[in-house]
Amino acid sequence: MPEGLSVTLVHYLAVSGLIFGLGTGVALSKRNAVAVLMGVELMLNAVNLTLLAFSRFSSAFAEGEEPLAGHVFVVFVLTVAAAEAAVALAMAVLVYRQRETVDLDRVNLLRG
Amino acid sequence: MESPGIILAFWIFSAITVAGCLMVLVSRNLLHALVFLVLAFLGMAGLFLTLSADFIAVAQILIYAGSIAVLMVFAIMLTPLAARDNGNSLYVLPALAAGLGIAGIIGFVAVNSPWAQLTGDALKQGDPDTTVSVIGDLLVGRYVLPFEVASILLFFGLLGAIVLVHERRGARESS
Amino acid sequence: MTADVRRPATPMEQQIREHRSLVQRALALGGGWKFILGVVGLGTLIALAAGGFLVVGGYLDGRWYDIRDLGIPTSHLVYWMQAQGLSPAVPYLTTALLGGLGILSLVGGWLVIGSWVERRVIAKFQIRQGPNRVGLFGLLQPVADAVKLMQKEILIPLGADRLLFFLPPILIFLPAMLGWAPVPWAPRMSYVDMNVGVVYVIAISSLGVLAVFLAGWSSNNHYALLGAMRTVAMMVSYEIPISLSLLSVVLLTGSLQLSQIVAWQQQYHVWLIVVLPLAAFTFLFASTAEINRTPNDIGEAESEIVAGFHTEYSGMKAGLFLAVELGNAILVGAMMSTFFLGGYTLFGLELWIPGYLILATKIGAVYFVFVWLRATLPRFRLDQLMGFAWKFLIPLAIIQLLVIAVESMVIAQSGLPGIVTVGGSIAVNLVLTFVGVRAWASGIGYVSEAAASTPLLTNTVGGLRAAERIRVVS
Amino acid sequence: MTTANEPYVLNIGPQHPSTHGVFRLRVVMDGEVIRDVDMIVGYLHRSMEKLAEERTYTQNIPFTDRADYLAAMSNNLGLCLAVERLAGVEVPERASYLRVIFAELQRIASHAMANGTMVSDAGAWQTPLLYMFREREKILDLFEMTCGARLTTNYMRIGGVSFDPPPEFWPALRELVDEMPARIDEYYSLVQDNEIFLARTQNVGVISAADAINGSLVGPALRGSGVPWDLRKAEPYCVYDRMDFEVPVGRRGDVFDRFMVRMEEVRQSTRILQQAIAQIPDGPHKTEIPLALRPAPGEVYGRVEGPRGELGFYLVSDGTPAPYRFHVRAPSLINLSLLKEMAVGASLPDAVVALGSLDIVVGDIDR
Repeated sequence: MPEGLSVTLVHYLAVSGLIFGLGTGVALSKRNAVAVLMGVELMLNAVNLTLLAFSRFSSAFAEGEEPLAGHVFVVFVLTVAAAEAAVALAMAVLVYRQRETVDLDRVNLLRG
Repeated sequence: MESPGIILAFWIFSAITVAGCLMVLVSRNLLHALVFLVLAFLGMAGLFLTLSADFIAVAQILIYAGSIAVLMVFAIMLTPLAARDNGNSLYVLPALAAGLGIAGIIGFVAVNSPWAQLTGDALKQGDPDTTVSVIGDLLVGRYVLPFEVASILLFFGLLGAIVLVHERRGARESS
Repeated sequence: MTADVRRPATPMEQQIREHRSLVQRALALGGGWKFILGVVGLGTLIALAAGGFLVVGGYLDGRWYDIRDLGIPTSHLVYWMQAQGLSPAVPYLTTALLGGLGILSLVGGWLVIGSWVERRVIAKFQIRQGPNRVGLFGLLQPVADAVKLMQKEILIPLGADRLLFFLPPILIFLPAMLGWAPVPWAPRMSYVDMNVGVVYVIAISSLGVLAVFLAGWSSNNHYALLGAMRTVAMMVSYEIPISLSLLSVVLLTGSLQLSQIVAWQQQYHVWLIVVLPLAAFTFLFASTAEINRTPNDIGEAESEIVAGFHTEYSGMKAGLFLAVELGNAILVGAMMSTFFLGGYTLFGLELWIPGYLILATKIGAVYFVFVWLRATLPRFRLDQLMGFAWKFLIPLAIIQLLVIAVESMVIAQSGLPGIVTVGGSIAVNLVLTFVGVRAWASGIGYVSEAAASTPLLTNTVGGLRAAERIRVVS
Repeated sequence: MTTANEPYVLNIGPQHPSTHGVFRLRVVMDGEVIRDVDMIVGYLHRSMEKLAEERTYTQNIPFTDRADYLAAMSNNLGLCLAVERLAGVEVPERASYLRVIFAELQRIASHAMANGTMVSDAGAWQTPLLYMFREREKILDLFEMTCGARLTTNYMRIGGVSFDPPPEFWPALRELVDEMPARIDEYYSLVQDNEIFLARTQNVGVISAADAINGSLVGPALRGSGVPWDLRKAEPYCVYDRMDFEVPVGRRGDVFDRFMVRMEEVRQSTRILQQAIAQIPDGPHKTEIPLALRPAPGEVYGRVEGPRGELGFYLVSDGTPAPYRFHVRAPSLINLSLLKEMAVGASLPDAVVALGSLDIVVGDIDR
């Protein structure tokens, strides 16, 4: 394999950035609350990828100090994502019960 | 990260993940979007595997593809009269612009920063056999406090979901 | 009117009367045939014994001939390829393909005879014959069924979501095939002996939920959607007891690696079903819910919702769903054997018998239990099933998890001999299982249904007043 | 504020494994709970009652075979008794005994079918059904021996029965009656300690005694609710007044009680059979009647206790060989009317089991 083809940290960061951007796009542009949540999950996933990539490519990984701290952070992100998804979807269902819609453009209780 | 298998896997999984995300953005049906989201999650798990993160990859499948996707299925099913389309809101152009901008910024920073990263043999040397035991030691050792806080968070997440969705028995009959 | 006078027998009765089993037919043969058969049989036995002696004794240098280790030819192939100076990817891919082929042929072969086994065994339970016309003993019946299914038209219902209708028969095969990856068939013989095997098993099994849901939702059929929602609710609920019971296994053995779990059982000469009876039962019962088999087959309860989530599938697509059911059953059999029944070990016999044969036998035994349950038990109701998972299995599994945590520390760190610590754990867990289950059951207000009411017998007849009189008297 | 769910209509039938024939239920569901049930009958309607007005009384007997095709003997008997009362035909004693024997055999066969399919509805994959079919098979063999047909027997005649059973019939019958108590114990053991079956059937589909009477339930469904009403005791026909047997009644009126009442009735039928075999006299099996029987003008309502309950035949004669009006009071149709009471508010599996416990026969409903 030629040297130029090898996968480096930059590759992972670029992919992660792309996914984060797409996730942002989904989260901001969708009407349905569930779709917005999908975007948020994609963003969290992109962050996870970044953390793991840094963990893998950092010099600490090889030297044995602070090994896999990035992994631990990812575990916490997964936990938070799970809790967040549960609560957010519960809220979507609750909004649906109140308004019979999950269209976020029409959920405008505060507008009066 | 020079072995051809890893390189091939990286590009394939990246393609799957990014294509999945794109389809989430453009597909017109919420259920289709969900399927593509799961595809993106699985591709992401593959990317994690290329980073030697076996436990995280499996946890990704378990939590995202197995649980959160099913949770979304339930949310979609519990809102039967809501639109099933994956329509865009009024702010679609600004949103896309923001997304592209963020991606561009991250990409720019990623490419232009002089990262202190391992390459070549040092990278291969650092490839761990398993990450499970190390993660376990860290979670109940150095990071035990965040670990406990996370468990409390999960508990309250559970509690909050129940309290939010709980329907009082009398409420249904009265209306 | 003598007892011997009967009407002429019906053709069916004649067939039954004239039917002779293989043994009876062999006994009815002439003396010459018996002699020849006996000599052939004895010769075969002697040849087998001699071959076994040669193989086990290692006189044939234990390479190609040693049936105990199918991996030897493969490793020779790999060495040869490395010696040729090929790129490391080539042997890697070759072994991957070979292993995949092995798993595929195993599952595929089982799909061919599995339904025959199930139908024959259930037929024996139900005092009938089962399929016995196509081929020897009806062994080709599944092939005939498959050919029939392939010839059928594949219907797509009006209003179905075509993409999502197309996907599930394929998607549902993924967990059934991928789940085989970490199963150890012998020492150092598994497709991927991954470090996170148990988590992998749980994660892969959770993927099936989505396929089931998509099948039900995209069919645009009310039965299908009802079946899908039932199945999804059930699978999501029963994943928790499965995870908890596997977690207690992991705690006790101290490893997420399937081969290590088997090695632990080999080391202490005890099957985990003895050490963890409650976890084993939980796993078995929850697995039946996970793979939609009786008594938990409410997702495709045919007397209620026809075929559940795959009502609208026809032809080979429906056949795929049915096939996956068989495949899942033996996958669960493999998991059950590996986790709780000692895997490829059999108290030292694994040195003499190939490990994969032992594992296959255990898988067959667990599969027989599934068939037995199907022939015996009625089906639960959805609320009963959910209540059983949430009110009974999950709390008990959590309690057991706490107990196991203590026990595993004692086993690992007390320094006492294994027979004391593991024996003590067995005793504690048995007491916990029997006492704990009863105490918990009475604690949540469960009353056994066994006090079934028998009808009252009366000689008087009447209306409402007579009914009240009878009730007062009883 | 609640979730306004779209009405979820489930169309059970006309082709469905648990409707026991071509019969349709329109069920409005809320999740797993049933909110409303519509019973739609008529898919098997063959206009029997109208056709019967063009045929002689004897020609009408085959129609009754096909009305309740699981209890052909009892249906034959009902029509014959009604016509005999209308025309004043005397029946020889041996014929009466034969009628009792065949009616009770038919009851055992029908109850075996009913209980077996009910357990199948509860989800046991046909094992109890096939066990019970073993006995039913023997009974159908006896029918075949006697009259050549197994299901649509067309055996009873006005004034007696069509054939005297052949000599080999009696040992076969005795053998069956002798082994029957052991078989019944076996069936009890299949279900009695089965926790799942009990959980599925006890306290499910409860009908109180008052509701049962108000809904004019009949047969095991009525007795399962605790009302001791059996026409064989209340209005003995044939030779039932000479038989010693008891009427089983349930305690709670749930599905399980109806199941057990049927089981117990099989036991009582076996007792009746034993006594009938012992008592049966020799003699003619039939009174000769004219080919075209012309009863005097008048009307009659004859009823028998069939396996599904009171089976009535209302006949009006205008003096011609054909009945002026021929009406069947079918037990299945009346029993079915209470399904709504049991199903609304219950879950779908419960409704299916409750429907199974009513033991409907669609031929009987639609005629």
